[in-house]
Amino acid sequence: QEGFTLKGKPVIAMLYYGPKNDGGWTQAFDEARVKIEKELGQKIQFVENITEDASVIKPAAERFISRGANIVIGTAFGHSDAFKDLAAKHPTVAFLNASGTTNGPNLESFYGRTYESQYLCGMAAGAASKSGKLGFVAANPFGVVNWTINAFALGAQKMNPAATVNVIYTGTWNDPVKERAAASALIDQGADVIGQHVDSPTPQIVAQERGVYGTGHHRDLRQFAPKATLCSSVWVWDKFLVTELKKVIAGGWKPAPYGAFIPMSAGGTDIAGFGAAVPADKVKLIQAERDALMKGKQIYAGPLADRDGKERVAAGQVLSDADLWKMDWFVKGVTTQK
Amino acid sequence: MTDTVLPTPAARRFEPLASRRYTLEIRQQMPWPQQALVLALAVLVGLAISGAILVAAGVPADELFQEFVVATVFDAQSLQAVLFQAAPMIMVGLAASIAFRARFWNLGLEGQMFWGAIGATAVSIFELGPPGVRLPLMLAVAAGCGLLWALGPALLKLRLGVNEIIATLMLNYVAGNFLLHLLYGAWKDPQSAFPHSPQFRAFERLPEFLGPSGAAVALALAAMVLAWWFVNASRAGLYLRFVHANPTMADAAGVPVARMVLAAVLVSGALAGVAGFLVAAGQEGRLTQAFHHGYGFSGILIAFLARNHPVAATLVAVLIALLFVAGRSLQVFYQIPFAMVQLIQAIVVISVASSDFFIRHRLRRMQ
Amino acid sequence: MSNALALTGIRKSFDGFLALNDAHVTVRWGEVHALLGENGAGKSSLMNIAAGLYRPEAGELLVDDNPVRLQGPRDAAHHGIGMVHQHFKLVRPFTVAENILLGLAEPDPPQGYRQRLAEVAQRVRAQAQALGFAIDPQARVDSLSIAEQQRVEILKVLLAGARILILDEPTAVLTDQEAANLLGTVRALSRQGAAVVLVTHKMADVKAYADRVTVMRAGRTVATVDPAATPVAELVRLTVGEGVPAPAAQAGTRTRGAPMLVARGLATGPGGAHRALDGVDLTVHAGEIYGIAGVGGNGQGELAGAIMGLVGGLAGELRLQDVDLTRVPPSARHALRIAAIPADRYGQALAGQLSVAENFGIGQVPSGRYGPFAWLRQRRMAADAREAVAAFDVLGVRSVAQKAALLSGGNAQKLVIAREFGRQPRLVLAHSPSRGLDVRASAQVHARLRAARDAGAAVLLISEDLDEVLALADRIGVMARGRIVAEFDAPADRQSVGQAMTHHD
Amino acid sequence: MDLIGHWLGSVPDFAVPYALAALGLILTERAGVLALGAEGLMLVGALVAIGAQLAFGATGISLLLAMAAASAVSVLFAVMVVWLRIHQVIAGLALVFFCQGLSSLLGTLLGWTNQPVTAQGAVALWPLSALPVVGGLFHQNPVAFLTPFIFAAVVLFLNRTATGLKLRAVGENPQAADAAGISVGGMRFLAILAGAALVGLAGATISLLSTKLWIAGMTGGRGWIAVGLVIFARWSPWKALAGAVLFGCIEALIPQLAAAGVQLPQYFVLMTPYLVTLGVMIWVAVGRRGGDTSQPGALGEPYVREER
Ligand SMILES: Nc1ncnc2c1ncn2[C@@H]1O[C@H](COP(=O)(O)OP(=O)(O)OP(=O)(O)O)[C@@H](O)[C@H]1O
Ligand SMILES: Nc1ncnc2c1ncn2[C@@H]1O[C@H](COP(=O)(O)OP(=O)(O)OP(=O)(O)O)[C@@H](O)[C@H]1O
Ligand SMILES: [Mg+2]
Ligand SMILES: [Mg+2]
Repeated sequence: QEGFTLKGKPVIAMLYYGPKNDGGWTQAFDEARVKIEKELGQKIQFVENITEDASVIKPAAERFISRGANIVIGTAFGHSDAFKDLAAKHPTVAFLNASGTTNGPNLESFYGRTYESQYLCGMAAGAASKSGKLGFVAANPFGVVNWTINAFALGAQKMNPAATVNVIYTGTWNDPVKERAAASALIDQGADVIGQHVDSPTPQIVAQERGVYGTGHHRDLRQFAPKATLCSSVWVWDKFLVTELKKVIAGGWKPAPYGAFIPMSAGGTDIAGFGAAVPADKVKLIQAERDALMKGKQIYAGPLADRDGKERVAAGQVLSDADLWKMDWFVKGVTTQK
Repeated sequence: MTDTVLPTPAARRFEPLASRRYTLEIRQQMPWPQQALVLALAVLVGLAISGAILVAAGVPADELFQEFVVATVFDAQSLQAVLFQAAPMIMVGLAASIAFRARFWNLGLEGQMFWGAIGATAVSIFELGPPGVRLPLMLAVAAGCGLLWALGPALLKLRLGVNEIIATLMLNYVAGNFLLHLLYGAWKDPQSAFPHSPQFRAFERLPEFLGPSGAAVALALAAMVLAWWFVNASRAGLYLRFVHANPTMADAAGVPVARMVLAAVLVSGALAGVAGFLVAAGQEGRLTQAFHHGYGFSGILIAFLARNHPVAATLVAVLIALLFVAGRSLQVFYQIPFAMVQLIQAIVVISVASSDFFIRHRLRRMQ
Repeated sequence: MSNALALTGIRKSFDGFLALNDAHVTVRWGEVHALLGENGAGKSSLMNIAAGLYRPEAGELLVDDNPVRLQGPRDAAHHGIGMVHQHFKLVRPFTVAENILLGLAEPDPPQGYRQRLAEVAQRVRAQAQALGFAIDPQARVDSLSIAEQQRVEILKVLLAGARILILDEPTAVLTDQEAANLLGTVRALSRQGAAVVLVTHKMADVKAYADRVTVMRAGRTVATVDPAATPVAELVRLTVGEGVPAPAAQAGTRTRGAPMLVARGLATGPGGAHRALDGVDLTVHAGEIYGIAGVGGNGQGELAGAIMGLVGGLAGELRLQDVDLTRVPPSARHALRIAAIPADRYGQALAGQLSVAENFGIGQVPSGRYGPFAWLRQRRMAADAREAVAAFDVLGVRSVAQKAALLSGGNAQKLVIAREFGRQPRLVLAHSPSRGLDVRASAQVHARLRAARDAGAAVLLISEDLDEVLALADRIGVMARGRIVAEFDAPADRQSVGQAMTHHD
Repeated sequence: MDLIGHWLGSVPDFAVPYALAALGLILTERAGVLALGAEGLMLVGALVAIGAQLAFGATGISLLLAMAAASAVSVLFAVMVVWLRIHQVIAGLALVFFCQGLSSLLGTLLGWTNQPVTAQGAVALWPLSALPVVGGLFHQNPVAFLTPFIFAAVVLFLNRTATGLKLRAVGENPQAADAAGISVGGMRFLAILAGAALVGLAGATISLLSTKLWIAGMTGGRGWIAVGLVIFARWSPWKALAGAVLFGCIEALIPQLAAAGVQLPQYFVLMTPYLVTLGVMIWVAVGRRGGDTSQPGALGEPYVREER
């Protein structure tokens, strides 16, 4: 049989990047784990705080493997190199890694197309905004963050073509103090909806305090700001992982050569919850757009130019995955730092 | 002299006051085997407290020993992991020891590590030198970058008396942000567009040598020997002992105090730079943000526990790495929260630090 | 009259070293009781026990014939015991009033802080006046001279209500006049009924002021005698045992060599009202001891520092033959064969935490005697140190690997001399070389200085102890306000030198 | 103008925790104890404030409990440095490790992590809050308004009370203090506990009044900056306050400039607070503008009576 087949019964282990209750990225995985356990009818071991550091990743994975784990799931791009080494060293073990960059016969990276869900968030934000000025609190400037910003802007501009997005990078993934300052400053400058791609719910909390709106990331953030949060871009890892794990268990698993880049239709991401601030007719529009995305509508479809007017996607073309990962340009209406 | 200057003796009731029964006495010296014994006992006490906490947290008591000792020390795989972890720890431990010997609180080890890693990566990115000498060149540049990053605070302290604790601490944040600037900017991996540098080529990584971390450990041991020579065998070592014990006297006795402080700090910075090189070229194979261990503070602890002695620092570094790895393995199998592991490590450190009390003092019963 | 303070059968050890062993002293109300003894005899330790600072391992403490146990200085104060320590216990950045307030009990109806401080200041002034001196209660302690600080200590003790006063070597740092004032005051206090313990090395003080004297040796009290009825020679015999050191030979006029050390208009820092050195002119010739007398704090420390290369920014001229010393770093001093015995033994001459061998060897390390830079020949250093320890009679060295801090004062001084005199010095700088040393140790140090002179070195002796200068120097310069204000040839008249020290310009 | 107003208004959020933490450290260090544990104690304060708020919902009580908790944890440090006389730098680092572990463990076990709370919000000090430009300064959380008074109280305590005098004496010259009958250990113990309470309050203002939620390690190195501020301020409370405000101004300016669309290289901007601190230190050193408040004479030195 071609492809990868497990030798014995499946024993699954997950390496969490952060603590399981971090309220964001890792918690989304922990919630998915519970669902997967139910679906597959078996327990999944996990370990927290496996930072992006080879001297931490390898011993943890080795430990699991030495005690029988044959499916190991990582949860950080910084796990990629270590997983590549581990996969070569343990050809009988299946490796999966979220937001990873490495792949192989027994290693598959996967990530969700967060721009789809953030696009819908942008639509909600554009619909709720009175000033047309949106703010966005982001962590660090690179492809996966930049594409959420652009999609957010494109979504907003779908509802309000004049909408602009003002972005502040905090330089860290999880610093509530900096995120608060950033969100406040954006609101001070007139933003009335705050989007975010950082780990803590702080921007939503600030939005609620200041009487404006926001859209969340990672998980449904209405819990933190029921009045302010319009909707959230959320991970639905269980949908993808259950399918993929079943394939692995069934045998003959063939990891995607360039990794699984999951569209909304296959899991990955989605949006959750609509706050009251989005009028019903706008909600309908957004739902329609979501259905279109499910059917394969492309967001980064040409013609698309960046904010300096340079053409980035020609008419009739779709931005390639490789270009997506490298995205370092912004669409019209987006302001960022250098 | 005119009036009475003495107070009139008041009617005082003299009664024996209850007395504290113990007094602290300073020990001048304790022979080192005895010191080692006290330290070992302290480690045991710390582990016992930790064990109790773990048992309370649900780890079966009978498996604790198995997990902590057998599975860590007597398992080749784990031992590898310990050494893998230990090499940079040894480096920072040595770096801290040497700076502290000159009474220079180098809290900037992390910044110097960042710069070491950055320097090594620059050599790889700009493809300096032929492949054959690439790796040694990376090592040298890493040492040089760490050294230069330490030069600033050293000069500020010597020339202007700027407190080195703040200077080095603040420069850590500067170096950290500069690292991010590179990783999210010019040095972003063009292949994956993720914030780490392009992967080093095979000849730019530490080769396998008696296992994956052999080369790093060999380097660390070489650094230990060098440090030992510097602080114990060379004239510089004697000078440093005088600088540490009494800088004024050292100056009067003809010891080049300022030069010795400068030399010690620069060596410290260079060693930290090499630690950064070990992380980049030994562990990660590229420049990443993987400096999550709080290496700086580990370095300080190691130096303290080792009394700034290079050989002892090496042993302590290995011990701490062992504690790290053992803690990880508990986490893996009993789903112990990571915070618990952190707490346990703190408890062991506190208990070892407290043992110092018994090395330096004696409690004596008084009459 | 009842006994004020009695210590009986006191034992005390430090880390296995028995400092006091069965010590007995009884002090009566109304007397000045002197405590004599060699360095390390245990005088300070015994008195620290009386002051509640140290705790005895055995023995009893009686106040007014009642046994007491002291938990700390507060208890001691409660029983009317106050001690002026050998090393002052003052908070230097605080004012006089603040320092005194620290030791006072809270007033019974509580008072405002400012009010208390004002009251203390008032009492300080009154008490000082009663004792015959003036002190500014608002002055910061670190701006006061040593003598003034001493007075603050005494005021502190008195204002805290002490009736049993313990003074540990109070005159070691005072000039004759200051010492006489202080001791006069103390005796007057005793005449008013106080009990005074006076710890001292000076036989003359004992003879002049003490009513009784207890002698200590090696942790034991060996005798209590009436000083008036006991000749000095007998007191000396009691303190140091048999083998009394020969009395110092009086210095005479002798032929001196060429000028060795020359200072012309030597001054510190930029001009101004208070320059530590303000135009020092002096010449020290080979083969002579030039003694500098003067009240402490008149620039002696800076002069020594200038010669050792520790003071920067000097104006004027300072030469050793034809070498300009103002430009010579301390590290070159050894090559010029300048030997220095600084006043602050553990601050500038020794590293207490390092071994005897290292403290000895450091002198010759830069010259390469102990191997090249890359390799220190520690065994050779230890061997040399052992030899020097024997040659210079440094006692109490169990091994040259032991910490220098464990040496007694006199022996630490001998170690410094052993290192500094190792290479036939051309110039010897000795600053208060026998401060705090007992008779035997000072005699040995003085003999070394004379020997150096006789071997042709120029010796600059700076001392606040006029007796020492008079006994050793071939010529005497009196230093005041940063310059040499008078010069005398030996033998000089004590009276006129003393005059020059206090009355100048 | 608008930018300046918003900027000034957001300064206290940054400056107050630094100021309070630095003040707590000064209180401890004036007694001669080198306190490096601020980062850990702030975490404890931050956690307990949130926990107490979840339990009782009264901001004042939560702040007090946070202070008490930080004091309670600092007993460990006090025992280490006062009784066991462990090297104070090491004891401080150990305390930070311990608090990091403890706070994130309790946060997890008690379920306080990522739990939003409602607490006393910002209060406007009318009519000052209505002033143009500087109005924002008077629309702050209550602790921000209290901070100058806390500073004044501590300064008064140190300089105008007998206990303050004793505390400083212990820090300057423990031998002298002991001979004067002051319990050196006792005084240091109290100074550690009192200082820790202020540091805990600093942590609590971050979690309870600013972010309104707890996550592990949320103080993000701010305790270390407070440690730096103390040295920077040469142990003078008012200078520490000035330093905290300076730091707060820079940190607050960064997002305001970004939001205003000023194009700056962002990671270099993030370096500025640290570079400015260093710059001011150098400036002070070059001009010897240190003034006379300076390092306590016995800072970092353990005291034992019979040692010499
Ligand atoms: N703490 C100690 N432990 C062991 N031995 C000691 C200790 N202190 C002193 N000694 C020994 O006791 C002997 C006598 O020392 P002594 O200390 O006389 O000092 P001292 O004259 O009081 O010093 P100083 O004049 O500087 O006060 C020395 O040989 C020394 O080695
Ligand atoms: N705190 C201490 N720790 C260790 N050893 C001590 C201590 N205090 C005194 N000693 C030792 O005890 C012995 C007696 O010392 P003490 O200071 O009482 O002598 P002393 O008679 O006052 O001498 P001096 O004339 O030099 O002042 C010395 O050997 C000294 O080294
Ligand atoms: Mg003595
Ligand atoms: Mg004495």
